[in-house]
Amino acid sequence: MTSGAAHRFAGVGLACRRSERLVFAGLDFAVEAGEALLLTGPNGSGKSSLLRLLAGLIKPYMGRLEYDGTPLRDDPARQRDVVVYLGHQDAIKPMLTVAETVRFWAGMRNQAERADAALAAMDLTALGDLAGRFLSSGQRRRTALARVIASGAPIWLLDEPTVGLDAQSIVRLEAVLASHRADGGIVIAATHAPIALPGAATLNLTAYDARFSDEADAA
Amino acid sequence: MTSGAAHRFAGVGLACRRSERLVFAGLDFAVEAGEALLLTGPNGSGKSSLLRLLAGLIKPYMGRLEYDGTPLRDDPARQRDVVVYLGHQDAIKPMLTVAETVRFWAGMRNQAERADAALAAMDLTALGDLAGRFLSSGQRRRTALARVIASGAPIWLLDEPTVGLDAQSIVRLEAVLASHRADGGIVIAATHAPIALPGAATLNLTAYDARFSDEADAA
Amino acid sequence: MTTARVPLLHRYANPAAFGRLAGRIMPWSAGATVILLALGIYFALFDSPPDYQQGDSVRIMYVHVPAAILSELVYGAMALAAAAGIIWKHALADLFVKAAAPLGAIFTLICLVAGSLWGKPMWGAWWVWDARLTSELVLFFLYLGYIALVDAFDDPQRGLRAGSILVLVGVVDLPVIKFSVDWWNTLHQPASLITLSGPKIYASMMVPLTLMILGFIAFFVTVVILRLESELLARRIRAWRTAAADE
Amino acid sequence: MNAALRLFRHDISLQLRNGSDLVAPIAFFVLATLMIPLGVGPEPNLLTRLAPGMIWVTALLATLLALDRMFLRDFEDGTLDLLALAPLPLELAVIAKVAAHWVTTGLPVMIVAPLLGVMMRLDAHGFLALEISLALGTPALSVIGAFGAAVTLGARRGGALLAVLVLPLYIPILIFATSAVSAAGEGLSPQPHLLLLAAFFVAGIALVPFAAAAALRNALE
Amino acid sequence: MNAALRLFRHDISLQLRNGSDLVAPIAFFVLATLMIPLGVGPEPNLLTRLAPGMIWVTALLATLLALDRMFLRDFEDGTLDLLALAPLPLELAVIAKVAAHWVTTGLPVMIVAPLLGVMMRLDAHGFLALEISLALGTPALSVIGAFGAAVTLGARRGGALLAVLVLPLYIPILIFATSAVSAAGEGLSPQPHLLLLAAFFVAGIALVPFAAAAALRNALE
Ligand code: HEM
Ligand SMILES: Nc1ncnc2c1ncn2[C@@H]1O[C@H](COP(=O)(O)OP(=O)(O)OP(=O)(O)O)[C@@H](O)[C@H]1O
Ligand SMILES: Nc1ncnc2c1ncn2[C@@H]1O[C@H](COP(=O)(O)OP(=O)(O)OP(=O)(O)O)[C@@H](O)[C@H]1O
Ligand SMILES: [Mg+2]
Ligand SMILES: [Mg+2]
Repeated sequence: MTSGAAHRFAGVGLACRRSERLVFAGLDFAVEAGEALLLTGPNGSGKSSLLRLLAGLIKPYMGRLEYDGTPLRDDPARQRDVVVYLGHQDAIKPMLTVAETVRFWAGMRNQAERADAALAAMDLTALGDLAGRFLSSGQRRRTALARVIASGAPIWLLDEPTVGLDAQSIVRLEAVLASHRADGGIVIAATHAPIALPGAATLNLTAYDARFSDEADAA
Repeated sequence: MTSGAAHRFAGVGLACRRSERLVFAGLDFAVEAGEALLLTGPNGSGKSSLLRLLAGLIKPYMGRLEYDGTPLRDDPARQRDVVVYLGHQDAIKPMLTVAETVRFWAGMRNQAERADAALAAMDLTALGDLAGRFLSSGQRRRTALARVIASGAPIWLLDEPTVGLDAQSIVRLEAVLASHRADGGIVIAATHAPIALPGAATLNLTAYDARFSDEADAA
Repeated sequence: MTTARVPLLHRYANPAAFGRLAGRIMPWSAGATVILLALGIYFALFDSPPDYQQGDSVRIMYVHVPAAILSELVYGAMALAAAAGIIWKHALADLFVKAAAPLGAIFTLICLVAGSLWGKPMWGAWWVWDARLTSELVLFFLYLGYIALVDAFDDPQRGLRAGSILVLVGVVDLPVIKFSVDWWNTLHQPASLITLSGPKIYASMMVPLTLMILGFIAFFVTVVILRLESELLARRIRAWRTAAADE
Repeated sequence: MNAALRLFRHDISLQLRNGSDLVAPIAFFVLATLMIPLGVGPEPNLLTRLAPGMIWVTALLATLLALDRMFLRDFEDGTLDLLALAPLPLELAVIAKVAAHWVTTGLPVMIVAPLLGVMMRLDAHGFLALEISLALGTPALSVIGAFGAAVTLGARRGGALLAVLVLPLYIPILIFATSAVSAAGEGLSPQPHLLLLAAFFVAGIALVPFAAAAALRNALE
Repeated sequence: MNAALRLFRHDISLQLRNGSDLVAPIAFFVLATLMIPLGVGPEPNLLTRLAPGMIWVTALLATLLALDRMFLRDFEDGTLDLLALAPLPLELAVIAKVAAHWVTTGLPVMIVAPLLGVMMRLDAHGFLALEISLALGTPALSVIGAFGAAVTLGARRGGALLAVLVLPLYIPILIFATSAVSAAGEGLSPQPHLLLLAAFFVAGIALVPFAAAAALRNALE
C-alpha cells in the first residue's frame, strides 16, 4: 500500500453534482503509473469538483472510478490508501509548528519517518519550529505540499499546487513531481498557472459541461 | 475622498515587526497618482507584511507613511478613506450571495451604486445570486476583487490578486487596473505570477531584509 | 545580500540602565524585607496584646491585612504600568505587569486563606457571600485570568498587550473592594486602618501591622526586580534564537 | 453611523441565516431554568425566592454561549481586517456587533423571561423589575462579553478562557440585578439597585468598546 | 486504532499546549458555579437542594461552549477533508475527537465537581453519586453534542435541527443525573437513575458516532 508503484487509475462516464447543479457529465479518463494528468478550464468549470470526486469526498452522481480495473466504490478503504489530496485550503493549524503538522499527517498514514525528507524537499527544515500562525501564504502552501510528499500514497491529487509559491519553490515542486512519477506514482493536478509536467495529458473540463434538464429531473 | 484622484503615497524608513521577528527595515518608497508599484521577493520576504502596514493594519515599527506629504499616523481616518486592501483571504461569508457581499462592502463606504459595475467588471453578474458557500476558488477571488473595485478608494493594495483566476479573468483584471490608474488611482500589488502593470516600478523586499541584533539588546 | 541589524528594544527604555538601577535597589530592598518581616513577626506574635474579644486569633490580622492591602496595591501598580505600556509603548512597563501578576495573585490568595481561617472563629463560617469577600475573590480571578491570558498567546508581544488591556478593564474591581464595606452592610470589618479620620486601632497593634505591611512591600519590590531581570534575559535569548534560525 | 447600522443589519441577517447561534442560547436558557424545579422540588414559595436569581444566572450563562463566535469567524476569514479598515471607527463596529449579539441573545431572553417567571412562581411585583433589570443588564453582559471575545482572539483555549475573563466582570451586574428583582418581589423599591445597574450599563456601553477595539487591533497586528 | 490515538493526542495538544491551559477550564467551572450563590443567596440548605441540578447545568454549559469548535474550525480550514480521507474510518475519527473534547471539558468538571459540591453545600452522601453520574453523563453529552455539531455543519438551517435533534437527548441525561444525585443526597439509592444513565452512555457511544460520521460526509460533499 505504501509503495510508490501505482498501476492504473481510471474514471468511466463520471458525472458530478454540487447541490442542485450538475457540474460535468460523461467524463472518462485513465492514468497509468508514472503518468500525469493536467486539469484545465475556466473558473467554475469543475476542476476542484473533479479532484474531490477522485479523492472520494464527493460520490460520483453517475459513472465509476476504477483502480487496477476494480471499482473503488466497493472499497473506499482502498481509495483512502492509494490517494492523497491537496485542496485549495492548506489545513494549517495556527498553534502547530510546521514540523508538527507534517509529522502528524505522515503519522496518520504510518509514514512518520518520511516527514523530515518531505520538509527538506520543500525547503522547510529551517522553518520547522515556526507556528502555523506565523507562516506566510507561500510557507503555508509549502507545508501542505510537504504533507502530500510525506504521505507515501501513489496517487497525488493537487488542486492548484503552485498558488503562492515563489519561483524557486515551483522548481523544487516540479522536481519532486518528476521523481514521484519516476517511482511509478501518478500526478493529477488542476492549475491556471503554467507548471512543468513533461508528457502530461491535459483534460479540459469545458468539454464536459452539463446541465440538468427538466425531463431528466422528472424522469 | 471617493474621487479616484490620488496624489502622492510614500513611506520613509519603514521597518516592520511581526512578533519578535524584524521582517524588513529602512524601506523607502513613493508612488504618484496613476503609477503602480509591484512588490516582489521570495516567500516570507515580507510582501504581505508591507501591504498590511500600508493598509494600516500593522503600525510601522520604525519610519512613517505619508499621503500628500502629511504623515498618516496623525490621521488614521484619512488612511482608511484613501486605501482599500485585498489580502490572501477573501472574506467571503458562506451564507451571503456574491451580490450581497459586494453591495455590503460598497455600502460600508457609501458606494453602493458602484457595486453592479464592479460585479460586471469581474464577470460576476450571472453569479450574483450564488451563495458564497458554492463559489469556486476563482469565483471567490473575483468576488473579493469586485469588492475592491467597488470601494472607490484611490489606493489599491492587492496581495496576489491573480491567485486562482483563469486567463480570461486576469486579462479583465489588468484592464480594470489600467483604467483605475488612468483615473489617477494608485496600485500596489504583491505577486509571484506575472501580471501586466505597464510602467510599474518594482520593489524587491529581499533588499530590505533585517534582523533584531542581540547585543544591541543589552546596549 | 546585506542584512540590516536593528536593536530589539530600540526607542524603548533601555535594559542596561534598568539593570544598573535594579542592581542598586536590590540589596536594600532584600535587606529591608528580612529585617522588617523579622521585627514584624516578633511584635505580632510576642509583643502585641490579644484582642479583648477575639483573643489570640486576632494575630491572623498581621498576615491578613498586609496581604489584603498588597493585593490591591499590586493591582493598582499593574494598572498604571499597563496604561504606560499602551500609551507610550514602554516595553518594560508591559513586562512589569507580567512580572507582578503572580505576586499579586499570591498576596490575594494569602488574604483569602488567612481571612477564611479568621472567619471560622469570628463568623462561624469559612466563607460567606459578603460583598468584600466576593470582590476580593473576583480580584483573585482577575489575576488568574491575566496570567492565563498572557501565556495563551504564541506571540509574547500580543499576549502582553492583551493582558494589559484586561488589567485596565479589571480596575473597576478595586473601588468595589475598598468601599464594599461601606456600600453594603457586610459582615466584614469596615476600614479601620486607612480612613479619613485616621487609624482607629491601638498603637500596640499599629506597630507590628505597619512593620508587616512595609515588609510585604519590600518583599514585593525585591521579587519583582528578580522576575523582571529574568524576563529580559528570556527575551534576549528568544531574539537571539529567532535571529539564529533566520540565518 | 449609517455604516454601523449596515453592519448591524448584516450581522443579524448572517446569524438568522445559519440559526445555530440563535437557537443554542435560548434552548440552554430554557433548559437550565427547567432544571431548577427538578432540583428543589415544586414548592411555590421556595421557587419564588429562587426565581430572580436563577433566571438571571441562567440568562448570564446563556449569553456566554454565542460570545466567542462574535469575532472569531470574522477574524479567521479575513472579514475583521476589512472591518478594521472600513471608514467607520472600529469602536462603532464593536457596538454594532454587540447590538447584533444582544438582539440574538439578550432580547430573546427578555421575551421568554416572563414565561419562566410564571413557571418559577416569580412574585407578581417582580416581573416589571425583572424585565427592566434584563433590559439594562443583558446589553451590559453583551458588551463586556464582546471585550472578552476580542481580547482572547488568537489565544488558545478560547472558549473557557473567554468565560474565565468575563464572568468576574459579570458578578456586579448579577448582584445588582437580582437584588433589584428580589427587592421588588418583597414589595421594596428596586430603584436604587436599578440605578446602579443603569450606571453600569452606561459606563459599559461608553467605555468597554474602546477596550474591545484596542484588543481587536492588537489581534490584527 | 493507532491513527485514532494519534488524532486524539493531536486534538488534545491543540487545546492544551502547556499545563497552564488547564487553568482556564477548571477556573471556568468554579466561576460559573459561583454565580449561583451570588444570584440566589448563600443559604446552605437552599444551595444543598440546588447543587446537583446546578453543577450539572454548568457541566452542560461547559460541553456546549467547546462544542461548535469540535468540527467547525476543521471544516473551515480544510482539516476535515483530510480526516475524511485519512486511512482511519471517519467513525473512529469522531470518537477520537469526542474523547479529546471530553478530556478538555468533562474531565475537568469531574475533577472540580467535589470542590463545587463543597461550595454548594452538597449533601455528603451525594458526592459519590455526583462523580459517577458525571463519569457516565458527560461523555454522553460530548458524543451527542458531537452529533449536533456535525449536523449543523452541512445543513443550512442547522440551528433548528440542533434544537430538534440534540436537546431532546440532553434533557433525559440531565434529569437522570440530577435525580440520581438528589436521591443519594436524601439517602435513597441512586442506582436506578444511574443505570438509566449508563444505558444512555452505552447507547450513545455505540450508535452516535455513525450518525455523526454520516453527517460529516454529507457536509463535505
Ligand atoms: C476570606 C475572608 C476575607 C477576605 C477575602 C477579606 C478581605 C479583606 C480585604 C480585601 C481587606 C483590605 C481592605 C482595605 O484595603 O481597606 C481586608 C481588611 C481587613 N480585614 Fe478582611 N477579609 C476576610 C476575612 C476577615 C475576617 C474574618 C476578619 C476579622 C473578623 C477580617 C478583618 C479585617 C480587618 C480588621 C481588615 C483591616 C480593615 C482596614 O483597616 O481597612 N477579615 N480584608
Ligand atoms: N458546495 C457546492 N455546492 C454547489 N455548487 C458548488 C459547490 N462548490 C462549487 N460549486 C459550483 O460548481 C462549479 C465548479 O466548482 P469548482 O470549484 O469545481 O470549479 P473550479 O474548476 O475548481 O474553479 P476554479 O478554477 O475557480 O477553482 C462552480 O460553478 C461552483 O459554483
Ligand atoms: N503574525 C506573524 N507573526 C510573526 N511573524 C510573522 C507573522 N506573519 C508573518 N510572519 C513572518 O514574517 C515574514 C514575512 O511574512 P509575509 O507574509 O509578509 O511574507 P510574504 O512576502 O507575503 O510571503 P508570501 O510570498 O509567501 O506571501 C515571514 O517570515 C513570516 O514567517
Ligand atoms: Mg478550484
Ligand atoms: Mg504574502
